[in-house]
Amino acid sequence: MSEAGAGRPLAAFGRRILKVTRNEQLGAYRLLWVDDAAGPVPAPGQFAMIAAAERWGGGCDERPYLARAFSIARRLGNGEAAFMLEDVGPGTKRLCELRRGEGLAVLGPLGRGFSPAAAGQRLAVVGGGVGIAPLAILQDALVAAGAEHVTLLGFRDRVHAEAATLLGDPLVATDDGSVGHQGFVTELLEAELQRDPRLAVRACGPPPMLEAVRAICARAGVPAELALEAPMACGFGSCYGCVVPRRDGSYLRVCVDGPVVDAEQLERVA
Amino acid sequence: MSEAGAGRPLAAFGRRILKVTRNEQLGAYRLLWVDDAAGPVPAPGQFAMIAAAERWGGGCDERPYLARAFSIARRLGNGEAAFMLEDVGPGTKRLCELRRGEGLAVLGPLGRGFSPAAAGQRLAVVGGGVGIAPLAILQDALVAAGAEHVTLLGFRDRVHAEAATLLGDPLVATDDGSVGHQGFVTELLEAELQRDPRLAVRACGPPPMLEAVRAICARAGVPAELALEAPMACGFGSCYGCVVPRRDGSYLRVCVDGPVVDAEQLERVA
Amino acid sequence: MSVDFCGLTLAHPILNGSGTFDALAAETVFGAELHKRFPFSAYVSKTITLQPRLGNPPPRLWEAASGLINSIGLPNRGLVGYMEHDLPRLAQLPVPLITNVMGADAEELRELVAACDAQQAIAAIELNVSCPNVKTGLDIGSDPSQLEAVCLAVRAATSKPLIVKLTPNTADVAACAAAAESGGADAVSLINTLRATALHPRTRARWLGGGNGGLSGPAIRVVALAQVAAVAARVGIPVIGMGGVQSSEHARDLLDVGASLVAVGSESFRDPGVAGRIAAELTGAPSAPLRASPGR
Amino acid sequence: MSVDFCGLTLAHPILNGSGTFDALAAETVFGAELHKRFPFSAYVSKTITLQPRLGNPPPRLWEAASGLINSIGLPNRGLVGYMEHDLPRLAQLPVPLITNVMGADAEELRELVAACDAQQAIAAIELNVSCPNVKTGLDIGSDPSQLEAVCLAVRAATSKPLIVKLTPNTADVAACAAAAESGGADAVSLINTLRATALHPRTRARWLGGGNGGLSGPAIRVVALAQVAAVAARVGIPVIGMGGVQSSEHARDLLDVGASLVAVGSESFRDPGVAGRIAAELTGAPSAPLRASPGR
Ligand SMILES: Cc1cc2nc3c(=O)[nH]c(=O)nc-3n(C[C@H](O)[C@H](O)[C@H](O)COP(=O)(O)OP(=O)(O)OC[C@H]3O[C@@H](n4cnc5c(N)ncnc54)[C@H](O)[C@@H]3O)c2cc1C
Ligand SMILES: Cc1cc2nc3c(=O)[nH]c(=O)nc-3n(C[C@H](O)[C@H](O)[C@H](O)COP(=O)(O)OP(=O)(O)OC[C@H]3O[C@@H](n4cnc5c(N)ncnc54)[C@H](O)[C@@H]3O)c2cc1C
Ligand SMILES: Cc1cc2nc3c(=O)[nH]c(=O)nc-3n(C[C@H](O)[C@H](O)[C@H](O)COP(=O)(O)O)c2cc1C
Ligand SMILES: Cc1cc2nc3c(=O)[nH]c(=O)nc-3n(C[C@H](O)[C@H](O)[C@H](O)COP(=O)(O)O)c2cc1C
Ligand code: FES
Ligand code: FES
Repeated sequence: MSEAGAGRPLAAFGRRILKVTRNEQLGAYRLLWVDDAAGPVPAPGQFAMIAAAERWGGGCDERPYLARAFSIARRLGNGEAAFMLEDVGPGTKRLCELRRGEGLAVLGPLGRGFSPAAAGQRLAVVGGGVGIAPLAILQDALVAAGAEHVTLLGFRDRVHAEAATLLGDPLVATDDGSVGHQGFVTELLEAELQRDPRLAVRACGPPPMLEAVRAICARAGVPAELALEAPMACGFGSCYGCVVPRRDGSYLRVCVDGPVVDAEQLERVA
Repeated sequence: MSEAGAGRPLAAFGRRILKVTRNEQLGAYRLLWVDDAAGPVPAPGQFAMIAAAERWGGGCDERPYLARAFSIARRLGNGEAAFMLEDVGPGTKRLCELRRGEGLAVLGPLGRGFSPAAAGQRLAVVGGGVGIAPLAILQDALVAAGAEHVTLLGFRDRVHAEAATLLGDPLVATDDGSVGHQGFVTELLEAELQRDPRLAVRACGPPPMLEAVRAICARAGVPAELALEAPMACGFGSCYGCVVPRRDGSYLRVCVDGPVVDAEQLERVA
Repeated sequence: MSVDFCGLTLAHPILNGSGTFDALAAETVFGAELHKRFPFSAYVSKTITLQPRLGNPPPRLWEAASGLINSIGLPNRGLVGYMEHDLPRLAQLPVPLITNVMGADAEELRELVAACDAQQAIAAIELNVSCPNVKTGLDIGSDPSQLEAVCLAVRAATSKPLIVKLTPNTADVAACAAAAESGGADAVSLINTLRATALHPRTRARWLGGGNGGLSGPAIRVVALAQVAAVAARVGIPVIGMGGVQSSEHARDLLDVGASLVAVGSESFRDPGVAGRIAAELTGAPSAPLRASPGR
Repeated sequence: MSVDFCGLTLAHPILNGSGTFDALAAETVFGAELHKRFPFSAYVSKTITLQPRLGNPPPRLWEAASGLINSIGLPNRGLVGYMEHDLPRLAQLPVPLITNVMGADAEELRELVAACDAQQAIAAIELNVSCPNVKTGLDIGSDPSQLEAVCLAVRAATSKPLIVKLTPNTADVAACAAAAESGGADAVSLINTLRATALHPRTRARWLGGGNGGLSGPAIRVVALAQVAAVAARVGIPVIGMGGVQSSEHARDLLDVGASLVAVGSESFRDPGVAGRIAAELTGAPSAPLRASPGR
């Protein structure tokens, strides 16, 4: 399985305490910035295991205990890195309250990121909700490389859709039609595939969205890379907790064999 | 054992979330103020079990878990109550960082406080270190009642001795002589007993100091009430964790039979 | 949501864990409010032994990660003291009284149970079988066949509901529960504390006066849930589940794996009002919210 | 502070707990730094079984109060896959290799042990006896006499150091350790995880794909300390202590109650650098501090 890691940016061995530089609101989300100038430069799609350096624990049900996985959403030239947070439980709650100057324990960058576009290949970057996080850094790389692409994002409503600004000026769909197309982002993808059936897809978002993307791409016969999520204890392949079944019935570990996987590997995204 | 409680102010049944109004430095200590205007008025010497309303846990060794016992150090007319904190471990560390507006979970007032001075009885109020906390509210009561008393406090050094201001202008001893008498506060007590052998003593402080006070008072034949400490899980007589041996070999529960006990009950303070 | 439990009608499914709520001390501390807002639908006494016990020398407590170790050592006035001093006052509580007893062997237990049987004020009897057997050093309750024999011996001594409080320090708690059932127990309760210890940070000797102690609190909750589920799946008699319960969700977990009643233990130390809130949440009654002024 | 352990000379007393550090995956993630700063003085493989296993269906993890429940289900390539695929790479690690094996009965274990015995790259063998007996459903390791018989059976199959990893889910872990000793074990290790479970917050069914799982992490530390102390007091062979170790103080606790070595398990999940820091603190070596830049 080390094969999967060929060429991936390596993580420092052991977690590092980074300083929070900013904690910004981004629609319904928070953007947590840390100074990681001394750390390895991540590839788009990689993630980190993070925890508050102090007071990690003592929340609801005496949690959190384990670190939490977050996509690296952006990395600036000055070494600042951003995580995009949706407050869904005790871990994200604690992370959302971190202030400038406080410490963040970070292990990473981890996992297998998106592959670069093949020469001449046009990409559709498709995301939903907080799943847009790894697509921001991916888009940064595509822009830097001058790679042709279209960005399609889906959100619940206007407040959540404010986060679309993270990726400049993408095409947006909202469930309630308050911004952009009313409906699913996968409808935008299907329209795009009509226009350009030779697209390759890079996607991240909630499982139903990813499953729809997978099914659409399979039908259209276009290659898709999906950034998966799974509950993780370690993030570096040691606990075997983050498995997802492959098409052949064996399990892949999302943290080392993913989080970005070829859609073909999966029977479906659950 | 309910006898011990005769006439003690009762606690509300269940903990209450109070708002922190101030967190002030007091020499080497912190004074944490909460708004308890709606709560029962405590007697001097009573204590409360307190915990941060949020993030109680996740510190060193994943502690604190239990609430912590603190003397009620002062109660103002507006209902503000103060706790005096010395940062010695994960519980006090967390409490020391609480800010105005944050919540403090409080169970209390608990325990048996100091008895009022008998008619015409002059009191020596003797304290050391953070043990001066219950003596502040005691002195407030003595002053309000016009009861004659002298206050003798001992500290390690100048920084700690700054806390003496909590009790107005007491006689102070410091280990290093940087403020007041160089030596032990018990030396001040002995001098005082020379002058007035019919004093009654109210004391709180570290065990070696309390034991010295006990021994001095026993020798001088003067009555002493000592405010004890013991590790506590509950503070209301339910866990039987806070016991201290009586002279007769049986155990008293510091939380309900104390924290203030007649020195005579004890063979020694350990 | 009143619950029938071995013929007793209880207002809701929340009890206290034995030894974690001293109703008599609480009267002193909380006064009349305690009776008005009594949080438990039945009150379980701490463990009573034949002879009075002072309990273990202090320190008796160690704070663990999300839990606490206690080595209290079952201080109590002994059977006679209990009957004379405590029982008349416990009988005044607004709920049925369950008396918890422990003996070193079947004969002691039989004597304790017979004495309780004779008291009208006692609604049910709980046997604490976490007492170490003098010969083996293991808890009597940890060996199914020994446990069955003990239950058979005491069963004859009472017609009151007999609850056996199982020890969790065993290989097969469900087998122990089944043994209690075939020994005639009317119900089982679990889990008691997990054997644990701590060292003095400086001297490196055992911290606790009693050497070892028992771990309780949130740390053991998921262990309790597994044991309660295993027991409830095995026996036909009602199960009282406990271990680390802090909220109505935790109580619900135990009920959903098959417990009939749930006991709150250590969490009452942190907040004696919690059991009342849990009961209210389970029964849908308006719960007393956390608030700054005492509720009267 | 080099340690002699059953004839192996180890640089310090800190190992990994079986199944909590995958050195091969870690090479992929951390690269050469892993070997340069390898934190363990010997490397314990995850449990290998005769046949390949996929492991349990997800979810496999539940976060508990100060701990985690895992129901991984021992995924592994099986004996042949291990020997062919993993062993050559594990043999390149800078420390001795301990291979952990589990079988459903003595015969399976004997076969696994014999195969390990034949490999020069394997320095010692650890038997995981937490496998449920097919007939009783209990862990083989929970019954002393059964455990002794298993040890006797496999002992003959190897002259390499044989470590028996005891199950904590038993009434008398010291008796189990003594049984392992008289069955010929060279050392015992403990504690494995405590049986535990959790419910799905919404569906109320078991959360874990495997139904039950095992609790590890800080929550079990004080239980581990009591069990390790009881075992070390009973047996003459070396003891590897583990359970909730997060710091050198925790490791020191286990050493002070009689462990010869200490394993770090779940805490490596939170920080794979922690074991190296603990080892450095114990041996007085300059420790790699927590810092913002990767150490190279
Ligand atoms: C590779 C990867 C990248 C990710 N990137 C991002 C990102 O960029 N931004 C972002 O916001 N999120 C991201 N996530 C998701 C993020 O890791 C989770 O939202 C976070 O771990 C939730 O932690 P929590 O404590 O807030 O919530 P939890 O309480 O852990 O709740 C999360 C879910 O876990 C389940 N759950 C509830 N209780 C428990 C329990 N006790 N034990 C186990 N499971 C439980 C429930 O299904 C619940 O919905 C990513 C995840 C992965 C794997
Ligand atoms: C009636 C009463 C009144 C008090 N009033 C005051 C007051 O006004 N101001 C004040 O500052 N303090 C007061 N105290 C003391 C205060 O309660 C303690 O300082 C506090 O509980 C310490 O908690 P901690 O988590 O900060 O430290 P801890 O880590 O709990 O350390 C305190 C001591 O406990 C021991 N210890 C260490 N680890 C553990 C463990 N895991 N489990 C158990 N014990 C351990 C050690 O001996 C240590 O020195 C009072 C105590 C009592 C009983
Ligand atoms: C301080 C303390 C004292 C206890 N005393 C007794 C007792 O006397 N008899 C008994 O059967 N159980 C006793 N227990 C065990 C509890 O009743 C309960 O089984 C255990 O604490 C688990 O529940 P919890 O996690 O909610 O505390 C005691 C527990 C604690 C913490
Ligand atoms: C995810 C996970 C997987 C484990 N896998 C194994 C295993 O394969 N074989 C084994 O003997 N123990 C296994 N264990 C148990 C650990 O080796 C160790 O005994 C236990 O986790 C207690 O230590 P800790 O609290 O430091 O984690 C596993 C533990 C965890 C958390
Ligand atoms: S998160 Fe531990 S193996 Fe993937
Ligand atoms: S602190 Fe619980 S009985 Fe005193």
